[in-house]
Amino acid sequence: MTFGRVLMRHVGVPNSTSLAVYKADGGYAGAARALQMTPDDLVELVKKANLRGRGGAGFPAGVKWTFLPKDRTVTYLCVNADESEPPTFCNRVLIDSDPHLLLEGVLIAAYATRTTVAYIYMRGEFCEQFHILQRALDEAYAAGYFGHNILGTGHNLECYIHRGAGAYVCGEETGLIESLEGKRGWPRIKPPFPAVEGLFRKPTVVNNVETLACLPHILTRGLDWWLSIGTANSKGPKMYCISGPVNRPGCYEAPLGLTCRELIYGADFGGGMRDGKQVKAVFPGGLSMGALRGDLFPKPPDGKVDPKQDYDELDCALDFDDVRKYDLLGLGTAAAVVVPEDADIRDVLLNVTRFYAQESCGQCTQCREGTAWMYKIAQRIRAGAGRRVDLDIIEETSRNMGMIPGLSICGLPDGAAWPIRTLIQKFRREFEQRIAAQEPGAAQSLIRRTNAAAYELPVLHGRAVQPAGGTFATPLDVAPPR
Amino acid sequence: MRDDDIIVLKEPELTPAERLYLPQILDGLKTTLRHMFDLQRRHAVVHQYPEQTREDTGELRTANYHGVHRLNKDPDGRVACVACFMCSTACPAHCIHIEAGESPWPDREKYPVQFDIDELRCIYCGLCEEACPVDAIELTPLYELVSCTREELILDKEKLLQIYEETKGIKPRRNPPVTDYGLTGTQGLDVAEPNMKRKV
Amino acid sequence: MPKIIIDGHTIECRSGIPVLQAALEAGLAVPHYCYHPGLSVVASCRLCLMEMKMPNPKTGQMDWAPKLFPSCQTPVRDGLEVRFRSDPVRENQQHVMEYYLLNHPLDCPVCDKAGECYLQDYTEANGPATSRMVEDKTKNPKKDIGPHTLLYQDRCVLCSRCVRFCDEIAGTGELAVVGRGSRCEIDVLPGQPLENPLQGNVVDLCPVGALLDKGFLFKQRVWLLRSARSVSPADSRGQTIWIDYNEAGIHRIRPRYNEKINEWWISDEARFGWKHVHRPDRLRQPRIRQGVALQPARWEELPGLLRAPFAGVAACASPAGPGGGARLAQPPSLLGRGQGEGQGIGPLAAVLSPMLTCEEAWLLAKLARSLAPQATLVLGHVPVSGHDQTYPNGFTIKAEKCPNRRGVETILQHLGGPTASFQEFLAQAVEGRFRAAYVTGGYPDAWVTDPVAAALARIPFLVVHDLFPSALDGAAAVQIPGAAWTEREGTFMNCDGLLQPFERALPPLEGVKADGQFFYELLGQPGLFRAQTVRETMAAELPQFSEVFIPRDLPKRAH
Amino acid sequence: MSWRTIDRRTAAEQDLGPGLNDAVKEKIRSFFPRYPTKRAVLLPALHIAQDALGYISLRAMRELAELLELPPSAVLDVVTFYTHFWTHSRGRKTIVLCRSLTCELMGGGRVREGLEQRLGIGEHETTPDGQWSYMTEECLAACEHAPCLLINEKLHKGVQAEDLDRILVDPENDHLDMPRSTLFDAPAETKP
Repeated sequence: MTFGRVLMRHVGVPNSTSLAVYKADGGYAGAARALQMTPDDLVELVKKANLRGRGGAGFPAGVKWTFLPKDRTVTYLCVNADESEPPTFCNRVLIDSDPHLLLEGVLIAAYATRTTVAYIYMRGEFCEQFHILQRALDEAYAAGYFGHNILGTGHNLECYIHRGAGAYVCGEETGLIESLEGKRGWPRIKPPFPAVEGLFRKPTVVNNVETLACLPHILTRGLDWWLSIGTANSKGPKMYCISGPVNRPGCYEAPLGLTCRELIYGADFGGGMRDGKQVKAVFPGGLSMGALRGDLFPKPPDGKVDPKQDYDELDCALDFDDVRKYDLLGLGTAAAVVVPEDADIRDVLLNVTRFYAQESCGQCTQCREGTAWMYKIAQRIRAGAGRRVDLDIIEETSRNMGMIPGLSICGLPDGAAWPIRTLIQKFRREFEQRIAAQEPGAAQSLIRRTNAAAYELPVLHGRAVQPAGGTFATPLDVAPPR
Repeated sequence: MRDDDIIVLKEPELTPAERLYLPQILDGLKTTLRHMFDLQRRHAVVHQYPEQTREDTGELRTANYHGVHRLNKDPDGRVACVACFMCSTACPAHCIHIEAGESPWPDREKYPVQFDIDELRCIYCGLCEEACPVDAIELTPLYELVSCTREELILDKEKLLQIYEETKGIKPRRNPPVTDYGLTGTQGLDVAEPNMKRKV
Repeated sequence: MPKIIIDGHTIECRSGIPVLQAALEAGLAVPHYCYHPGLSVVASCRLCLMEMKMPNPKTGQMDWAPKLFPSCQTPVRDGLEVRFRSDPVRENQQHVMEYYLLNHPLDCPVCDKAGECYLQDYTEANGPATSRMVEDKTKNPKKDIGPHTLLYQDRCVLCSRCVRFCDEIAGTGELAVVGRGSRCEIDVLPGQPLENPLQGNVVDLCPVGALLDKGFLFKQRVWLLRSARSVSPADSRGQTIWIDYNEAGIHRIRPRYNEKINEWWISDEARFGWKHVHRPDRLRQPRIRQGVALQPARWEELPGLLRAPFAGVAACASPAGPGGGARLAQPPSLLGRGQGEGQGIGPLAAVLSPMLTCEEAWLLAKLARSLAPQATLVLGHVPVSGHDQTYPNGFTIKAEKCPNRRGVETILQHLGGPTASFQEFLAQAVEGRFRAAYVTGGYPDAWVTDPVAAALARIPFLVVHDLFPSALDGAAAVQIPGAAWTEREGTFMNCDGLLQPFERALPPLEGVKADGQFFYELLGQPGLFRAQTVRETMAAELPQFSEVFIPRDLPKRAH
Repeated sequence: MSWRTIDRRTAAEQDLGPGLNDAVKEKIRSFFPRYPTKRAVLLPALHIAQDALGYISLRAMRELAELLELPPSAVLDVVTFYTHFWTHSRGRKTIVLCRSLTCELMGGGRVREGLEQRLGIGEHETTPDGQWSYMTEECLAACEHAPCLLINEKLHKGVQAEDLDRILVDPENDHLDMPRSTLFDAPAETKP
């Protein structure tokens, strides 16, 4: 493969965080070029490049910029460096090795959107990265790339780093804005959208780190270079992360459209599974986007293979469109975590549900109560007191939350529902096997004594749910508490 | 006097057939005649009370007889009533008077400071029993309700609890106290710590 | 006026309101928690979701959008078509209700909110009958968050109304949401309790029984209460209230929506300003002085007892000559103390308390003037404490702590003749210019200061009409028990001249006659005192009284 | 009330904890020009306060509220929302353990058990000698090195349960001051 790394070209280069090294390699040339264009031309260029946001939703950055009102006086640029999606670490790698690339992107985006104040919202867990970026910023200020009258163009830009303090939901753009304003990171209701009324009630652009890091390359290498990379609708290079029990976990840059199998087994990428294990499942876009079946799908007991269900899904191309064919929510952060064959699927479910129960912000009812309920159920299933009806309940609950059906303010519950739902759907057979194999009496201690009747009531009023079946044929003999 | 204090009642209109009163009379006569000619059952209608009680004849169904009330106790021996006023709301004869207060116990909030039932006003319909969410008020099979004064038959909380002690052998408490926590019994003590220390 | 279509019915609504408000005002029972018309919209309960017609991006036709929209966040616009009666909407309501009840304790029997609880009502209407959660519920501690308020955290549904109220209306922000996700709680910073002068409203705002009033705690079940439309006498703004009472007396006071004055809120003064009604030391019987002591008298003999001395005093003052002092019920010595008669000031005075209703003040003034055309009419003591307090959204608590100063003033102005302020009256009384006076009180707090008592003691024939015993008892020739405002009906004119009627909640205390009825009898009018009738006669002379302001009645749950 | 209720109306003097000194307040004030509102300084201010005191005490919350012209509850609100802030005192060294899916798959659970066993404390607790506290985070964004943990601000990569003995006694732990920029560095004299 002859693809040259651009976003990650400084990974492993000694002293790459310094301005000198960055400039020696043609750094800030893109910014210089951008500052000679008019902001409107710049926006037009980015629109043509079809630079889709790398944060997860894949919304074109250029289009986002055009939503800003024409008669605005103050605009804010927020850089979303709150990379909280589990197994994602490409922003960390980028800041670790090439902070000036991000800063140059900030400069270009700020110029294009006529912004004079930019805030880099960085998650609280990034400790070293914060210091690296702060040093780089100090250097860039000293070199005149930030501050007053940048490079003599008359454009001003102040850039501040704002540290978060451990909240996944602050990666949502309005949650980030609220957090920046010094409030709890509860996402705002939309409309108004941030482009109209965002930070401090002024027009605001929120862009991801990786999105901004692409900007200098579009400017220096040109539109044609950019459009030559990737698939039809997904242009440009992308940083893929792979973690879990593979031989070479890490962050790799590739054109959009890399398949999941390549990412795991490719010699340039994951390098295959450790100890020759097989893949049970992959979460290819961060947890939130859902799970893919691995090589090892649960075999039906009678040995008959159902072509609709029993196939592995590793050929899913990781771009903005193909993932949907595999029932994933989207590309997400393109950070894959591999679940090996010897992992218990109930552990995976428990971990995923716990994450969302922990990180739900508590604003919308469905998400606040639903995620906590799913976690409670997952705990019970893990403890060996699961029922088959629990799988139905979890699946139904996961359908009743999220922004897509209009039931929540932000997209976090969608992200919570998808992995849980795909896990239950794609690995239902394994769950059922686990449930069938568990101790029959285990449930007694874990089921609320006062609500024994609910154990036998799988039907929500007005809605048919699959018959309970369950693990236990007879009702529990529940003794009253003494 | 407010206008909505006045309740206008209207006498029901009788149809011409009802005005005859004959069907009703015949209906009543039917019962009389049936008893007159049903020789086999005649002895069962009359008891020689008080020489012969219904306990003696074995006809008293203790499980659902509507006799004097009692107030049940929870497993800790405290009054099970949570002073929710459901019984007095349901009571068609308005014979239950409750005054609620803060309970002196750490695991419960509300309890009846005063609980009076006017047994003379009561019509023994059992709606109070139906209404009670914690099964604290129950009707016992006691039916010999006598006293020298009317005041004595306004039973207070102590008296009603005493009746429970007397009758729990004849009629056990119907449902164990397993409603949601906080209402009865010793549940609810394992309250979580306040949020300040519990951030996990 | 935009027209929107809800479930196929065209509804005309006020512009600028959300669809939810329009639906509620049209009488639709749309469930909701977080929405309140007086607070900002957060759209977080997700219970009021609806379906909406949107242009289909593919065909361009108007079509039902595939997702739901929060109706509290969608403003009405002409031609908008929405529906609440559809399967997705109902399903969502069912699911949300199930979520709400997952961790909500089923302790309705001991919950004071039961009976007016949104959660109960919505569950009954929309919710599933059983919970499918078989794990233990999350239990949260109860918190004592202020002098008047308790927080039952595990009943909380996190609608954040109380938090928004403290931020936006009271502006003090004592309450906050703490924690995250399902571990969210409402709390105050320890040591900074909820004690702003509007805090009682959070209890009304709470749609469930999470925030409770300590004064009402465990006292009554709400379905045993009746409500009377009333006006608070706590300050001169005339906040409209509901008095919740039953045969045992008043139990609480709630705000009554009033678009012109207090909107959805009332001050704590108004909320807790009823305790004096049930004070045990209320006067319960008219008494007249016989010898040194006041002796019980019958109501029936009072009109005769009073009219005669007043008429006598009036006659004394007239140039025509000596009055019928001999006909007085009182020992002449008692009367004889009064000496001087001022120029232009009648020796008879009627002190009209600003606690009286307009009708009562009118009757009393008429009575005084009918007995003595030169009778001095005095506006009674106007209690003032502190300064007016205005809150961020414009809610004002007035410093003037009486309901009807302006009403009495209007009547006095209209009637003309000798009038005086209370201070002037006191000064003249000290000079001994009055030989008889009818003094009305009715204040919730003690109002007779030493100077007042000393001045009034100079009046030979003093009639005191008040709620409580006071320092005037020693000087009074006749003491008449008054009825509290809850036991009367009438109108108050607030500080801005708005005339608001209120109804009677309780019968007067045993042995007490309502003030208006007593004045009626004093005037020799037959029949029962009805405020409306009196007001109509007043309106013939005073056009200000021809119209009263009655706030809009909103459907249940439309606030 | 004899049933169990937590009294929030008062806070005992000894529960208020330490307050902020003038240097810390001055540091916080230096952030005011960065943002158009004072409220926006809250998050940096909390970082500074936590650097100075080790945790956010009730007194610090009150003082921050006064400094930023906020209602005191607003500070409590923010402090409790973010997992980074401690509302009770903690040990000199804080271990932040990652429990994301990758770390758990790679043996994070055993690390956690080992840690709890060695230190004898649960999450958000402190060892009796005041040296160690530990908490878990959902993801430390170092998944390629899973399982990983932070000691103060130093990241330890690829930690297995067996490595804990070595890591915990590492003398370097005691002077784990990162080369801080001037941003969140609390003034030196206030360091505990």
